[in-house]
Amino acid sequence: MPKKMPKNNKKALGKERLIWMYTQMLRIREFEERVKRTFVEHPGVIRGHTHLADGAEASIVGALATRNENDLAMPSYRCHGYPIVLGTSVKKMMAEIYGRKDGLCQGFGGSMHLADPAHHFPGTSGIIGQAIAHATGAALTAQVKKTGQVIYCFFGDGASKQGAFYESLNMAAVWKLPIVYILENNQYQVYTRVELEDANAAAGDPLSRKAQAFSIPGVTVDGTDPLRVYDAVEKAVKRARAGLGPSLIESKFYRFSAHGNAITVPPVPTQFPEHEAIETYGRKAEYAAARARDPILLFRKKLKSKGVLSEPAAKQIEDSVRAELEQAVQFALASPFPSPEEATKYVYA
Amino acid sequence: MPKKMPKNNKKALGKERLIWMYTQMLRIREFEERVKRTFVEHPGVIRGHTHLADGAEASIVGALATRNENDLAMPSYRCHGYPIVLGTSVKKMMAEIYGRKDGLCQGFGGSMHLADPAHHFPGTSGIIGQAIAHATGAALTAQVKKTGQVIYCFFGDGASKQGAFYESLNMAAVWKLPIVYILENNQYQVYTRVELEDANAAAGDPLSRKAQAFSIPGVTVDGTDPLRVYDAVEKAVKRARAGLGPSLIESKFYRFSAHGNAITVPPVPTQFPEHEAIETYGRKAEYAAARARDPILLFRKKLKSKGVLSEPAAKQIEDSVRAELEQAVQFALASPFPSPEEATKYVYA
Amino acid sequence: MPSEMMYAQAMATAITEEMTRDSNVIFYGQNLGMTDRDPLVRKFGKSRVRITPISETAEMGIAVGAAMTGLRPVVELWMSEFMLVAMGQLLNEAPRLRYMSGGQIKVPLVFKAGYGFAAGWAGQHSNCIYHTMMGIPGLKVALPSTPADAKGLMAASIRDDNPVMYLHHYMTMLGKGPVPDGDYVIPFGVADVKRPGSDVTLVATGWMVTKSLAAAETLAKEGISVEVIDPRTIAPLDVDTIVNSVKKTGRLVLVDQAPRHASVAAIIAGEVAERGFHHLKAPVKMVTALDTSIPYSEPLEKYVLPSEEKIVWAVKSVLGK
Amino acid sequence: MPSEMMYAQAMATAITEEMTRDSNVIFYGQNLGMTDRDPLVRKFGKSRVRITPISETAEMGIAVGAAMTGLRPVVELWMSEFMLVAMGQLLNEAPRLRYMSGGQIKVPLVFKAGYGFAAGWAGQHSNCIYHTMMGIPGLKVALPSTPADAKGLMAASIRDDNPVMYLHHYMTMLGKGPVPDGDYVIPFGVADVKRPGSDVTLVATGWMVTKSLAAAETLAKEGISVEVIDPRTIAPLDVDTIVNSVKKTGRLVLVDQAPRHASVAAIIAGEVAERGFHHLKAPVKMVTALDTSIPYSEPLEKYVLPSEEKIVWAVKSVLGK
Ligand SMILES: Cc1ncc(C[n+]2csc(CCOP(=O)(O)OP(=O)(O)O)c2C)c(N)n1
Ligand SMILES: Cc1ncc(C[n+]2csc(CCOP(=O)(O)OP(=O)(O)O)c2C)c(N)n1
Ligand SMILES: [Mg+2]
Ligand SMILES: [Mg+2]
Repeated sequence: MPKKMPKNNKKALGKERLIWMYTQMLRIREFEERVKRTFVEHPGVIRGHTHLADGAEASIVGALATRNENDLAMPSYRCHGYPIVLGTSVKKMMAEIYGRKDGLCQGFGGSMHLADPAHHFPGTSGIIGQAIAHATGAALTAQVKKTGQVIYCFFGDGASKQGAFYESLNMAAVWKLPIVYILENNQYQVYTRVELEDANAAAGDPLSRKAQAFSIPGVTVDGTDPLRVYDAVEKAVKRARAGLGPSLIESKFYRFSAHGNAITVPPVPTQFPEHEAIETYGRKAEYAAARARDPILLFRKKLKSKGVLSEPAAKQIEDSVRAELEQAVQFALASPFPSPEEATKYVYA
Repeated sequence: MPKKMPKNNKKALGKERLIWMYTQMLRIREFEERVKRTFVEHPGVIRGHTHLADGAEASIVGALATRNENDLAMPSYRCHGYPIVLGTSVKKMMAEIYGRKDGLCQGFGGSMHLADPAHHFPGTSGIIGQAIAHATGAALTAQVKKTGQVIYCFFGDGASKQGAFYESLNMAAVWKLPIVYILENNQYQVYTRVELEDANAAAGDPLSRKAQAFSIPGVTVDGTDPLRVYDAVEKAVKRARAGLGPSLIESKFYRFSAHGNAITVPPVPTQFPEHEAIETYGRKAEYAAARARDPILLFRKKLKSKGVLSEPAAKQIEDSVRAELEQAVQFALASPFPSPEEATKYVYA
Repeated sequence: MPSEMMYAQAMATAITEEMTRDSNVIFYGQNLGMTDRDPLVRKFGKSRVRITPISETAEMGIAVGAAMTGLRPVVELWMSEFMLVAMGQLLNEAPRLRYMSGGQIKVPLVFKAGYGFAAGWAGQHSNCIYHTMMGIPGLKVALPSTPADAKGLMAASIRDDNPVMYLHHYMTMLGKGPVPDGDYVIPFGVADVKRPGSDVTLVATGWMVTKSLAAAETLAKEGISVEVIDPRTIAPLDVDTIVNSVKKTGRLVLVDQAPRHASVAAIIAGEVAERGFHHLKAPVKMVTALDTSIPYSEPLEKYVLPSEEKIVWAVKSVLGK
Repeated sequence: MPSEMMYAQAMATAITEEMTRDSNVIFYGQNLGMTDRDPLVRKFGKSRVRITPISETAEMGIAVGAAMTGLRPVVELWMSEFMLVAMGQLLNEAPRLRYMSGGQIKVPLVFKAGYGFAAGWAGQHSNCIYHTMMGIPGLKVALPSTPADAKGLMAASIRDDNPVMYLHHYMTMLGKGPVPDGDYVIPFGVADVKRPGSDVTLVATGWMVTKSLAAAETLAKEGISVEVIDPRTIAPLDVDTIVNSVKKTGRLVLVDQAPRHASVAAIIAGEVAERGFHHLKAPVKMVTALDTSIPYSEPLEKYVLPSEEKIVWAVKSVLGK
């Protein structure tokens, strides 16, 4: 199973890279399935609030497939997908979400705060919009130090209504920072449908229109197709790397799980509720239609029809991904808890 | 001298209203001249930070000439111009700026925080962008209580880079609130030229393009001509009153004085420095060109050429305005200071 | 006639009752009133119950402007840390506008938010930030610990003509208790003796009241009588009741979920050092969170927060035991 | 060799020296470095010295991100209240990210802002909001009162690997004093005895140090010996030096420009009530601002703030005079 991203030699995406992309999408999906199953199989093992990336696979992988080795990814609290693609150990990720000593952050961060700077993933914030500014700051570092890096900044449709979004994009545009802003429009922020809270959406316009406020390119792309995302992001990355400044890409897809696990007070264990489309709005057809356009199914079909992926290869990839994540769960379950006194570490550098 | 705004009976602006507008522009200018002279004639009488509206007269008066009796004006700390037009006592205003007991706010607020709710001027904030949200809230009151009011929200080019601007306009657009946002682009925020800090300006685009982020109308208008401002604002007010929501109007003009009085530590008395165009950038020609397009001169010329204003009438208005403001200064100087123990009043309602 | 209800329900009841009583009260926030089926939307309509974007600065600033002009907004802000992105509206707009106007306007609004969610929410969602709201003249701050207080303080907050920060504790949301029916308003600035006692005065707020009462129960079995006082509002803060209790007991333990220098505990200790010094027979003792952010993993999180055991130990220590 | 210089100049000197020493240090903010003629721009170029829009959330958040990835930003924020619109970056981002990452990253940055401008700036520009920054594990806070401290603490702030809030006092900007040349770094958490004394311990920060020293001088003429301590940094706070002084004097006066419950005074009083109780011969006494916003008019403003007279009175009162 290819973990490290193969190089692209030709202009078009080669077979190896396509298989790699497909594999990463599967790994994200399987990771999130295992996180979700943990709530049922091991109640109480995951605490706090956990947000899943199922549905976002094509968007995440399509975007990150364009990157150079040193480029950074900086998303929000819904952060499981990206480090998987960047090469972070899924064992350590799962152990972190389980609050264990062997976790990526030794149990200090949890699901919302994965960080793996060694793999180009500096860390995340759980407060809406704030990390958009952090990513912009990382782009400032790249510019000042002339590292040649581009920063991939991911955030939600909801987050694009936070002042931090607007202030950051304006500054990035004025300073021509090397950053690509990827607005993941999954059409919901928790219970709220985007047209209830976004003026562009309420008017029937795409959210990428916000780019006009900064006189930068803004495009909307089908986020269920990794190749379309790839194309749009690649263009933006080139622009950024050439010193021409930021772009805004609205990637539209659908989140398959509920926003996060239900919020309860201990000892009542948390569980994942139904998706808000159904639970709050009773829109069963909408949800079914979105599931029918599962980016993994669509991409598998495309790769098969293009002759890139054979049935046995697909089966082999699936099996290895499943085994990898089974190992991750076992590793995490077996890992000890940090000892309490360690809590006072890491307050100051 | 007409203080109360005469009604407009015909579709076009009538003579009375035009004279009224001209008079208000003069009153604003004279008020600010007297404030500024106070720094020289009575050093130390005005404390803290004072911001003048000279240069903005056409924009302020053109906008407010469109209002209905109960509509509210809600600007920023650069707030002297508006209440003059709304009918606030210039005596009390001057006394407030001098920190006196007879001041509009009994000496509690000062230049940055004039408030006269009885004259549709609820109060201002000195923190950039925050009052844009307050004005939006006033529009919410108008909508919920169905008062028919429209809120006139004024703020600077600099303020349009504060998250509060963006968040407020989005909410006003989604809720279709009865508010008109007037972005007073005087091309400077303190020492900073707008193209150094605004992405639209840096790209050579108008700032009204920000309206695209909210799918609302956005126009740019010559803010040195009260009649153009009137037309643009009137259209936006009609839209707001019809329940169609907010508009963004960029009114372009030039501030004639420095941002505010120089900042010093007591006992060094404060003074007004040169305009930043000259002091910081050495752009003497720019400044001279702007002064040559003084909105008061331009409007006087227009009214005269239209036969609306005769030379004697102009002279008579000027004299009465001058006398009015002389009285205001004398009133303010003669007013006692509040007694110290009053300081603990008004903390809680 | 008191009914038995949950803390969360008690707050909701007060909001519904106040909205019924006064049509100027409106209620909005993120993720509420999404559909026409929502009970509050059904009762009060979409004009008075509104859903907002994730725009705390606008949400809070709009409340300020609405309050300046005649409404009485109640804003649901969910977790108090979310307000940090818009703290100017809470600390530097709402409480200052009336004063700066020389008393010409008032700003009656309620910002409602939860705090202290010590259930694995990690570094940015579990904090106690109430210290930031103290010493802000013009601002009132309520911190109810029981369902009855939750109702009575919510009613008081909505009826108050000043900006009020209403902070409810996430860990007490499902706790049940008797709640008076109908009009029930608890005045600001009046502490409540949650358990009378004679040996040691113990002051706590929110969830720490629950923990302190448990500790008091344990100590009672060892013959130690602890008076547990809940200030209920920290601005204004009822120092008199605390000093009077110390006059009786001579000993003071302060329990607080925040780190030491972000605690109400330290403020109260300071007040008593000035106003109750002569009554004190022993140094005051503070039981606060350790000086760390809140970690995710359960053993780490438990370690940094005050516990029943730490409280018991502190009470004994001020008694020299 | 110390040179005589102004407080404002001392800060600027430290920034220039640190930028010369370490090319990772960058400096930006509103209304600075407008043109190529600007001295800092000339020295360090437009990449390292930048002008920003009025976007505190982005300004501060960009600093956090830049610090996470290898720069050491110094951000000029002008007046500390302006930061309230972006307080989450200061209180809930910068100091938490390292901890949440389990120590994998560091966030070395300096937020610089002035405060306490008691010169007619009225309700929203003259406040002391440092209490909001205390008890935030991971965050350090410096409050220099003299030109020498201004330089030494700025150098320390820039070299520190943690987020630092550097608060300078507007009223002391033009004050002159001796400032050591070259490398001069004052460690965090070390209080400075600004004037030794034996009868009463007096603790103050910022401008209040100036006022307290004047009061001490007046009192000396009446034979009262006051020890004036300036903590210099309030996070970490050097409680030991204060308690040791109280051990000697037995009496404690705390002077603070903030309202009582927003003061460092109350926090220190609380600490001493716990750790210095047995040394105290009299109740502590706090001299703070009154519980009002800051009014514009001079007589009103004077009335609400601590003054030399109030300090003298407080010192005498703890001596029973
Ligand atoms: C400032 C702030 N306000 C509110 C929240 C609570 N919150 C957490 S996630 C979320 C929804 C975000 O929606 P979106 O940006 O669309 O991202 P998605 O979850 O859909 O990926 C909200 C409101 C928060 N974390 N921070
Ligand atoms: C949040 C905040 N940041 C900074 C300031 C300092 N400040 C006061 S006025 C001003 C410039 C505003 O410029 P603009 O909005 O263009 O209005 P103008 O003064 O030109 O009318 C600045 C930066 C402030 N008051 N509030
Ligand atoms: Mg979303
Ligand atoms: Mg301007």
